[in-house]
Amino acid sequence: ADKLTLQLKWVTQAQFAGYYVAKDKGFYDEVDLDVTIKPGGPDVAPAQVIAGGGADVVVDWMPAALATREKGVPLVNISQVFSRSGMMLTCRKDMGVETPADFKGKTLGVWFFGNEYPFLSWMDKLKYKTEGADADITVLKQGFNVDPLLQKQAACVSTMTYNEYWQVIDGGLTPAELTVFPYEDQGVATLEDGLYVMEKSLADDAMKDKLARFIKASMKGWQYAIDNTDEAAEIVLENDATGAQTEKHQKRMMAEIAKLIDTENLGRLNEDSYDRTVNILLAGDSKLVISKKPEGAFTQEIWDMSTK
Amino acid sequence: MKKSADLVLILFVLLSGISVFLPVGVDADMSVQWWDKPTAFALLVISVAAALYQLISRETTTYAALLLTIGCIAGAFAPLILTRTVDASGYGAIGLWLFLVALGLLVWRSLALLSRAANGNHLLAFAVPALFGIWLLYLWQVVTIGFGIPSVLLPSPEQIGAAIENNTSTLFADFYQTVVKSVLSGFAFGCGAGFLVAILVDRVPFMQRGLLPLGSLVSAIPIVGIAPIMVMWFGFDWQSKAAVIVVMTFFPMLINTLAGLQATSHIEKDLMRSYAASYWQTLLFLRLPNAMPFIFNALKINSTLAMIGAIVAEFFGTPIVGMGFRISTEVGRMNVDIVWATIAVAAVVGSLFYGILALMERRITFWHASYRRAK
Amino acid sequence: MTKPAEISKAGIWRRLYDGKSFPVFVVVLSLLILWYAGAVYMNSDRLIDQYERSKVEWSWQQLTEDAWSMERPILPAPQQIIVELHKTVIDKKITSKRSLVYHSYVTISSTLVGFALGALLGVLLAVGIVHLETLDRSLMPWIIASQTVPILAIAPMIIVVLGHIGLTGLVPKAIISMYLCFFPITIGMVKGLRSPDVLQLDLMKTYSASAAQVFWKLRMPASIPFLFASLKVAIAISLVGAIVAELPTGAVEGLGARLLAGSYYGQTIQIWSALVAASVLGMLLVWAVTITEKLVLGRTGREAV
Amino acid sequence: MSDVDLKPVIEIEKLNLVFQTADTPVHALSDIDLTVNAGDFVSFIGPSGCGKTTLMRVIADLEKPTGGHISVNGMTPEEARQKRAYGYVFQAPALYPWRTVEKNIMLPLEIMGLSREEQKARAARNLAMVNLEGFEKKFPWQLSGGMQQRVSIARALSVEPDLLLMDEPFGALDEITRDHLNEQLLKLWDTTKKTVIFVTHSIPEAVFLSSKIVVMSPRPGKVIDIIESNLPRDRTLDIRETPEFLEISHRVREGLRSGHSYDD
Amino acid sequence: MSDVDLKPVIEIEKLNLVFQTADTPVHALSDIDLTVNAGDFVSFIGPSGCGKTTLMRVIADLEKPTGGHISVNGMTPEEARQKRAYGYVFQAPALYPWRTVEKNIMLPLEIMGLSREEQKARAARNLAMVNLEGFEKKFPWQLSGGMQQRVSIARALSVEPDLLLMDEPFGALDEITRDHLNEQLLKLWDTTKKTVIFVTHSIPEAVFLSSKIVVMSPRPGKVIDIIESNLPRDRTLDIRETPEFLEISHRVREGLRSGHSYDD
Ligand SMILES: Nc1ncnc2c1ncn2[C@@H]1O[C@H](COP(=O)(O)OP(=O)(O)OP(=O)(O)O)[C@@H](O)[C@H]1O
Ligand SMILES: Nc1ncnc2c1ncn2[C@@H]1O[C@H](COP(=O)(O)OP(=O)(O)OP(=O)(O)O)[C@@H](O)[C@H]1O
Ligand SMILES: Cc1ncc(C[n+]2csc(CCO)c2C)c(N)n1
Ligand SMILES: [Mg+2]
Ligand SMILES: [Mg+2]
Repeated sequence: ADKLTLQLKWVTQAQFAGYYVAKDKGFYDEVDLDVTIKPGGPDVAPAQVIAGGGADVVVDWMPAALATREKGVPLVNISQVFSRSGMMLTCRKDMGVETPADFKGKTLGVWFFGNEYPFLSWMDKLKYKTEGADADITVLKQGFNVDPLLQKQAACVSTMTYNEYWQVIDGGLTPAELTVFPYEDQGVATLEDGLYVMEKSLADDAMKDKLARFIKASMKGWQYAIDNTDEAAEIVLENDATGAQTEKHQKRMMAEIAKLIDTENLGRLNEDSYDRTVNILLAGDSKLVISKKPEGAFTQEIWDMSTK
Repeated sequence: MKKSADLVLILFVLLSGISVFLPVGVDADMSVQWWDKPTAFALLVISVAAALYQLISRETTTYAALLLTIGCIAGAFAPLILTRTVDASGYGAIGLWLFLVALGLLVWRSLALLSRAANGNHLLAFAVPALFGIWLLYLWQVVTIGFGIPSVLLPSPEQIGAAIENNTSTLFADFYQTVVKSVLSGFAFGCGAGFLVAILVDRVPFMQRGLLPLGSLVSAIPIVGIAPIMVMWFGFDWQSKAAVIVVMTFFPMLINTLAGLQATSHIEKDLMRSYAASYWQTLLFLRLPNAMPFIFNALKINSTLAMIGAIVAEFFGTPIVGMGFRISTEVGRMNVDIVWATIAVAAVVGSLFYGILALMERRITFWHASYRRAK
Repeated sequence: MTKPAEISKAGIWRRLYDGKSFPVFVVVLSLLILWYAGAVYMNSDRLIDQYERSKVEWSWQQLTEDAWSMERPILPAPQQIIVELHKTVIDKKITSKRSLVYHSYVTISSTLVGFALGALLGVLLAVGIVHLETLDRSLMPWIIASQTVPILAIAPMIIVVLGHIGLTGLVPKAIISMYLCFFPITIGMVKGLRSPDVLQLDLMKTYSASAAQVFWKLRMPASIPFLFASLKVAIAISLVGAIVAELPTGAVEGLGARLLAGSYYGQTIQIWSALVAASVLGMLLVWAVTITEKLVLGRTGREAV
Repeated sequence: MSDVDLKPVIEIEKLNLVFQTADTPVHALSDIDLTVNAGDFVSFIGPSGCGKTTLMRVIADLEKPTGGHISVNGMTPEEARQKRAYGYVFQAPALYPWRTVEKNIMLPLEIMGLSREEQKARAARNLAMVNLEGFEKKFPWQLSGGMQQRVSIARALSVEPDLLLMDEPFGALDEITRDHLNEQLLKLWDTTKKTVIFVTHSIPEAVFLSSKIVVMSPRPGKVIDIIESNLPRDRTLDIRETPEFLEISHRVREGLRSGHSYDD
Repeated sequence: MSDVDLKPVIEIEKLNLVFQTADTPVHALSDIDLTVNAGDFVSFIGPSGCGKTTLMRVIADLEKPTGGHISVNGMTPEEARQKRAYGYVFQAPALYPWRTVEKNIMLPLEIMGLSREEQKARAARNLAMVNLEGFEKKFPWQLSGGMQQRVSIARALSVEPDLLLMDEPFGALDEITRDHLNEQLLKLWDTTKKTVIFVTHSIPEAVFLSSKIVVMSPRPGKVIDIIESNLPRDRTLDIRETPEFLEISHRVREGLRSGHSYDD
């Protein structure tokens, strides 16, 4: 079987269920692939791993991938799994946040490590300064959890609909006590989990064929996961080597993930969403993420090959 | 002069001779030879000439050492020119690497000569490690460029230097947040507490027997474990970083100070007893001065611990300034040159911190046997 | 002279007082009391907040009870950690991914490999520095500088680079652990190898002993106590290094991964139990070195320094 | 016998001291009886390990006896120590390496709380006594062993105690320096009427200096002979050729030999 | 003079040695001229710091002279050292604490590559010589200072060198033990016809042991008198009462005194 390495963006969890299902259910074997799935973590930059030759395909978010492309590591999107963004800002009502206008003077928790781009674009759009002595809001680099919100160190923290939001709920706050600002609703949603490869992989026909087979089996896995969320969550749990994940949480996560994926043309990049993402990143004056329209940052060729 | 020294030089001449007949790079798919780049070739010839002169004269004077060093430096510019003029996508070839290995031998020889001349010469004593460091940076430069290592993996020193230049204000703000706010306060508080508790515990041997075994327990706690807890307790600003540093530095100080306080010999203590000196007099006149070398030992260990502790703790939640924040954020942004620029600042600050402590130690514990060694 | 019987009678308290276990017991006990009090203090804010939002009447007794049994406390009570440890150490099969023993085993193996590599590197460097003036002069400042590089910060890059040349799994973790632990060994060994005084060296000179003979018969034995003192420091450091190195390898397994996963999900109890496991492990490792030291020094008739 | 009044300074009766060591207890002092009067110059002499230092340390309250009775100036040794009744010259110089020679001599004076000028004056006076003028600002490790020992003597003298305990103070010195210091010490003793207790390995030194010589023998450490010397208080080195001197020397040597383990 | 043939073992001409220290250079040896013949027993005597140890170290090639000429057995000191021509007893015992007494004595023999049995045999023989049978398996720190010094003497003797350099070997010993070892050393010298160079502070010891006494004086270190002794080679301790002995002693003392810095 052909070997292929996939680098995930985060730790083993239902966010990546499709790949684990495909591996567990033998979908990769069916297309004669031997796929190694490398979990990520807070310190793992998928783009760096692929540039260093540690993986053939990576799961990454589009803003980060485009930024990396500008830095001279030519990443190309070959498939976009998540059609919608799951990112939100979750705020405490008791700390006085009801609308974006209330952000002024508050402390907001944000993920960095390349995940801050959508947030910065949003604040840019809202005309809030986030840095320097005259900053309108205090930005806090949020750690791995939602403690700052629970401990009232921050008025808002970043959450994913499928993960951290539920940690807030588990932490004892009720949905009624929270205001949430999904990025989708604020018009600043950027594309999240997609599959990226290095440009030079696409110059090689054998490699292209391998990638197409990989997409095919992966999407089969995703379809299966969406149809059988509880079973998918259990497969994820079995693959979690840290033994830290709980069944309740993963099942809930899988259900939320399913809501972010369009099953029609599963895995095909929607070019309108792509353009919107690029425009959001290019909007504002700061040009923090990318400075010009990227060229050749995606290809539909592999996805098309995979459906043949 | 020993035979092995001659051998090193002969090997250098031999290897660089061989390299002349090998390709040194690829330029637009054409292999490049030494003589395609006359300036580089001339520099190679100079370095070989310097080696030959040393081989024949076998002098070990400062003058001869400097001459050979100049030969090294001249030779070192050749690969720099090659990696720059040969097309960026074309990597260095076998001849270049062979010459670099040969150059390593020459550098070794010249450092050996210099260190021999450095006895009693402060300027040279400083120059030897400096040259060695420059040599390491140089290798880094030539290798990253020559092998075409992507800068998101490892930028070259040149790129790092440029990053430092372009980001001075950010780097300074980070330095202020991490070093001035977190490190200095945490270091002062941790070391101070360790010292005071040591003096307290020294008076109450019962506490000492009870506390010390816990010391090895605490020193085995990984910072990556304490840091999130401290952020939870003390908030995300510098206070939590200082707290991590306090935890890390407290026990080394406690243990070293205690050891130092107990290092007084029987006869020295008996002398104080024969004067019917009070506890505090004995502490002030005898035991503290005696403990100084130990205390400085702890200060030096703690200086490196404090830097590392602050930076790592910033991985677990910070305001958006600070060296640890910068490193962890810019890696994700693929600005690896800024990451290395920050690391460079950390290394320089850390070494300075250590150096200042070492100087103070020399001043204050001048009487200690380790500074009186003849050779 | 006092009779033995008298000594033991009057001295039972004295002996307890002068012994080691009793003071440790007392200190641990007082720490535990402090800990329980601290748990109430630190957790009460959130609890009271909760009570007020759900508008329940609360008493101090209930507060204390709740503070010691929160699911995600700011400071867990000791018995919560013990229960968790019991669950993950004893109840789970050691091959299970939820067993702390399994994770400890993963961490220990990279710790030991890293420690062995670090000891080797440290000793080799020290031997070089003591015997070659060039190395002494040129290398020493850079060895110190190397330790001011926050290796933990560049660990991810090291892992990537090593992965690039085909080193994955245990090796990169061991290398990071080695990088952290060779330093105290080099410093200690340089000190130890230089500890023979002028007279002891002159003695060798009068026998016109070779450099190798001076090394094996004088420098090496003289450095043994220094070696062990630094090994004890180094092994604790190499454990920390191994734990740290587990984070950027994808936090898959090992105590570091447990710490991180616990931290990621706000599972304070899990963090604390991993921390306790790490500390106990560290202590056991240091203790193992101490035992070895006793054995080796016992043979040469000396006592530990 | 000396011509000052016979007030006893040190009274020792049936003194015993056993060191508890890991394997076997060491009986360092066994049934010692000794009286030292004010103005006496008493030398302890005896083979290595016979307990000279230990006895001296008991007097200085640096070691507690395990049996018997001892008083110093009519007090317990502890009280006497706290009254700073004596000056002690140790077998090793025990100078503090971070203090200059002068500062080392001033150490006990600082502890006693004397004024700065007084400290300086005494340091200068006593440095001159041991022929070390000009070395005030040197550090101990810049001096030869013999010079260090002389500094430690100056330090003990600077306290100006009535009772001086000296443990082999001249061990590291050459014969000429030693003779010189012997004379100085004797002059000091004669003029200030101090009581001196002195340990030495040298028979001529013991005889030359002492008004009373205590010969000890080891295992267990005990006193085997006490020799009163009737040489005049103001003696010079020439006295060493006189028959009286040689006679006392002979008696000391005999005592030593009888207590010694070599029986050849 | 000795009755063996007069082959010179050590020839020293106009030897100079200046130590470069941080502040001022120290002229430790100045224009030393000295010849030592095979079978001589030469003692160096002189005040502390006059260069006795330094001269000995030059002979042993542990210090390089800064001027003049020296040969040992007709070779340079370095060649002589490499030929293992001498045994050296340092001023301090310099035993290795991790080796037992026996192993310490075997150290030079191991380095010379002798057989295990030979090593053991020599160690036993020389331990007996210094009266330390039964202490083979003890570690140095389990011995008293004097015993340690004796072990170091045994170690030097075990090499069985023709030339023995001894730097104050008996300094830490009491008079009786010292007398005993003096006799042993003299017997050894007489029977094995070794050449011995010996440093001491004690005039009687120097006179009792030597066939030649070198009196030195400090600042700069130089030889001020060389006294040939015509006492018989096989002397006993009683000789110390003879007029010849006292006469030589007197001459040494005069020499010492004249070279000394005290002019009182
Ligand atoms: N702290 C101690 N613990 C155990 N034994 C000791 C201790 N101090 C001294 N001794 C033993 O007590 C005996 C007397 O020792 P002391 O130092 O008084 O001898 P000394 O007569 O002063 O000998 P020297 O002439 O060598 O100074 C010796 O056998 C010694 O080993
Ligand atoms: N390494 C050195 N550096 C500088 N000066 C030295 C060194 N060694 C010895 N000296 C000086 O050389 C002189 C002679 O010293 P040496 O040790 O030979 O004296 P000595 O006659 O053996 O004295 P002692 O009787 O105290 O052993 C002294 O003034 C000493 O300070
Ligand atoms: C330090 C840190 N960096 C980034 C993320 C963001 N992130 C990467 S993948 C993913 C999905 C999580 O369920 C999220 C939120 C984080 N959480 N913590
Ligand atoms: Mg004594
Ligand atoms: Mg000497």
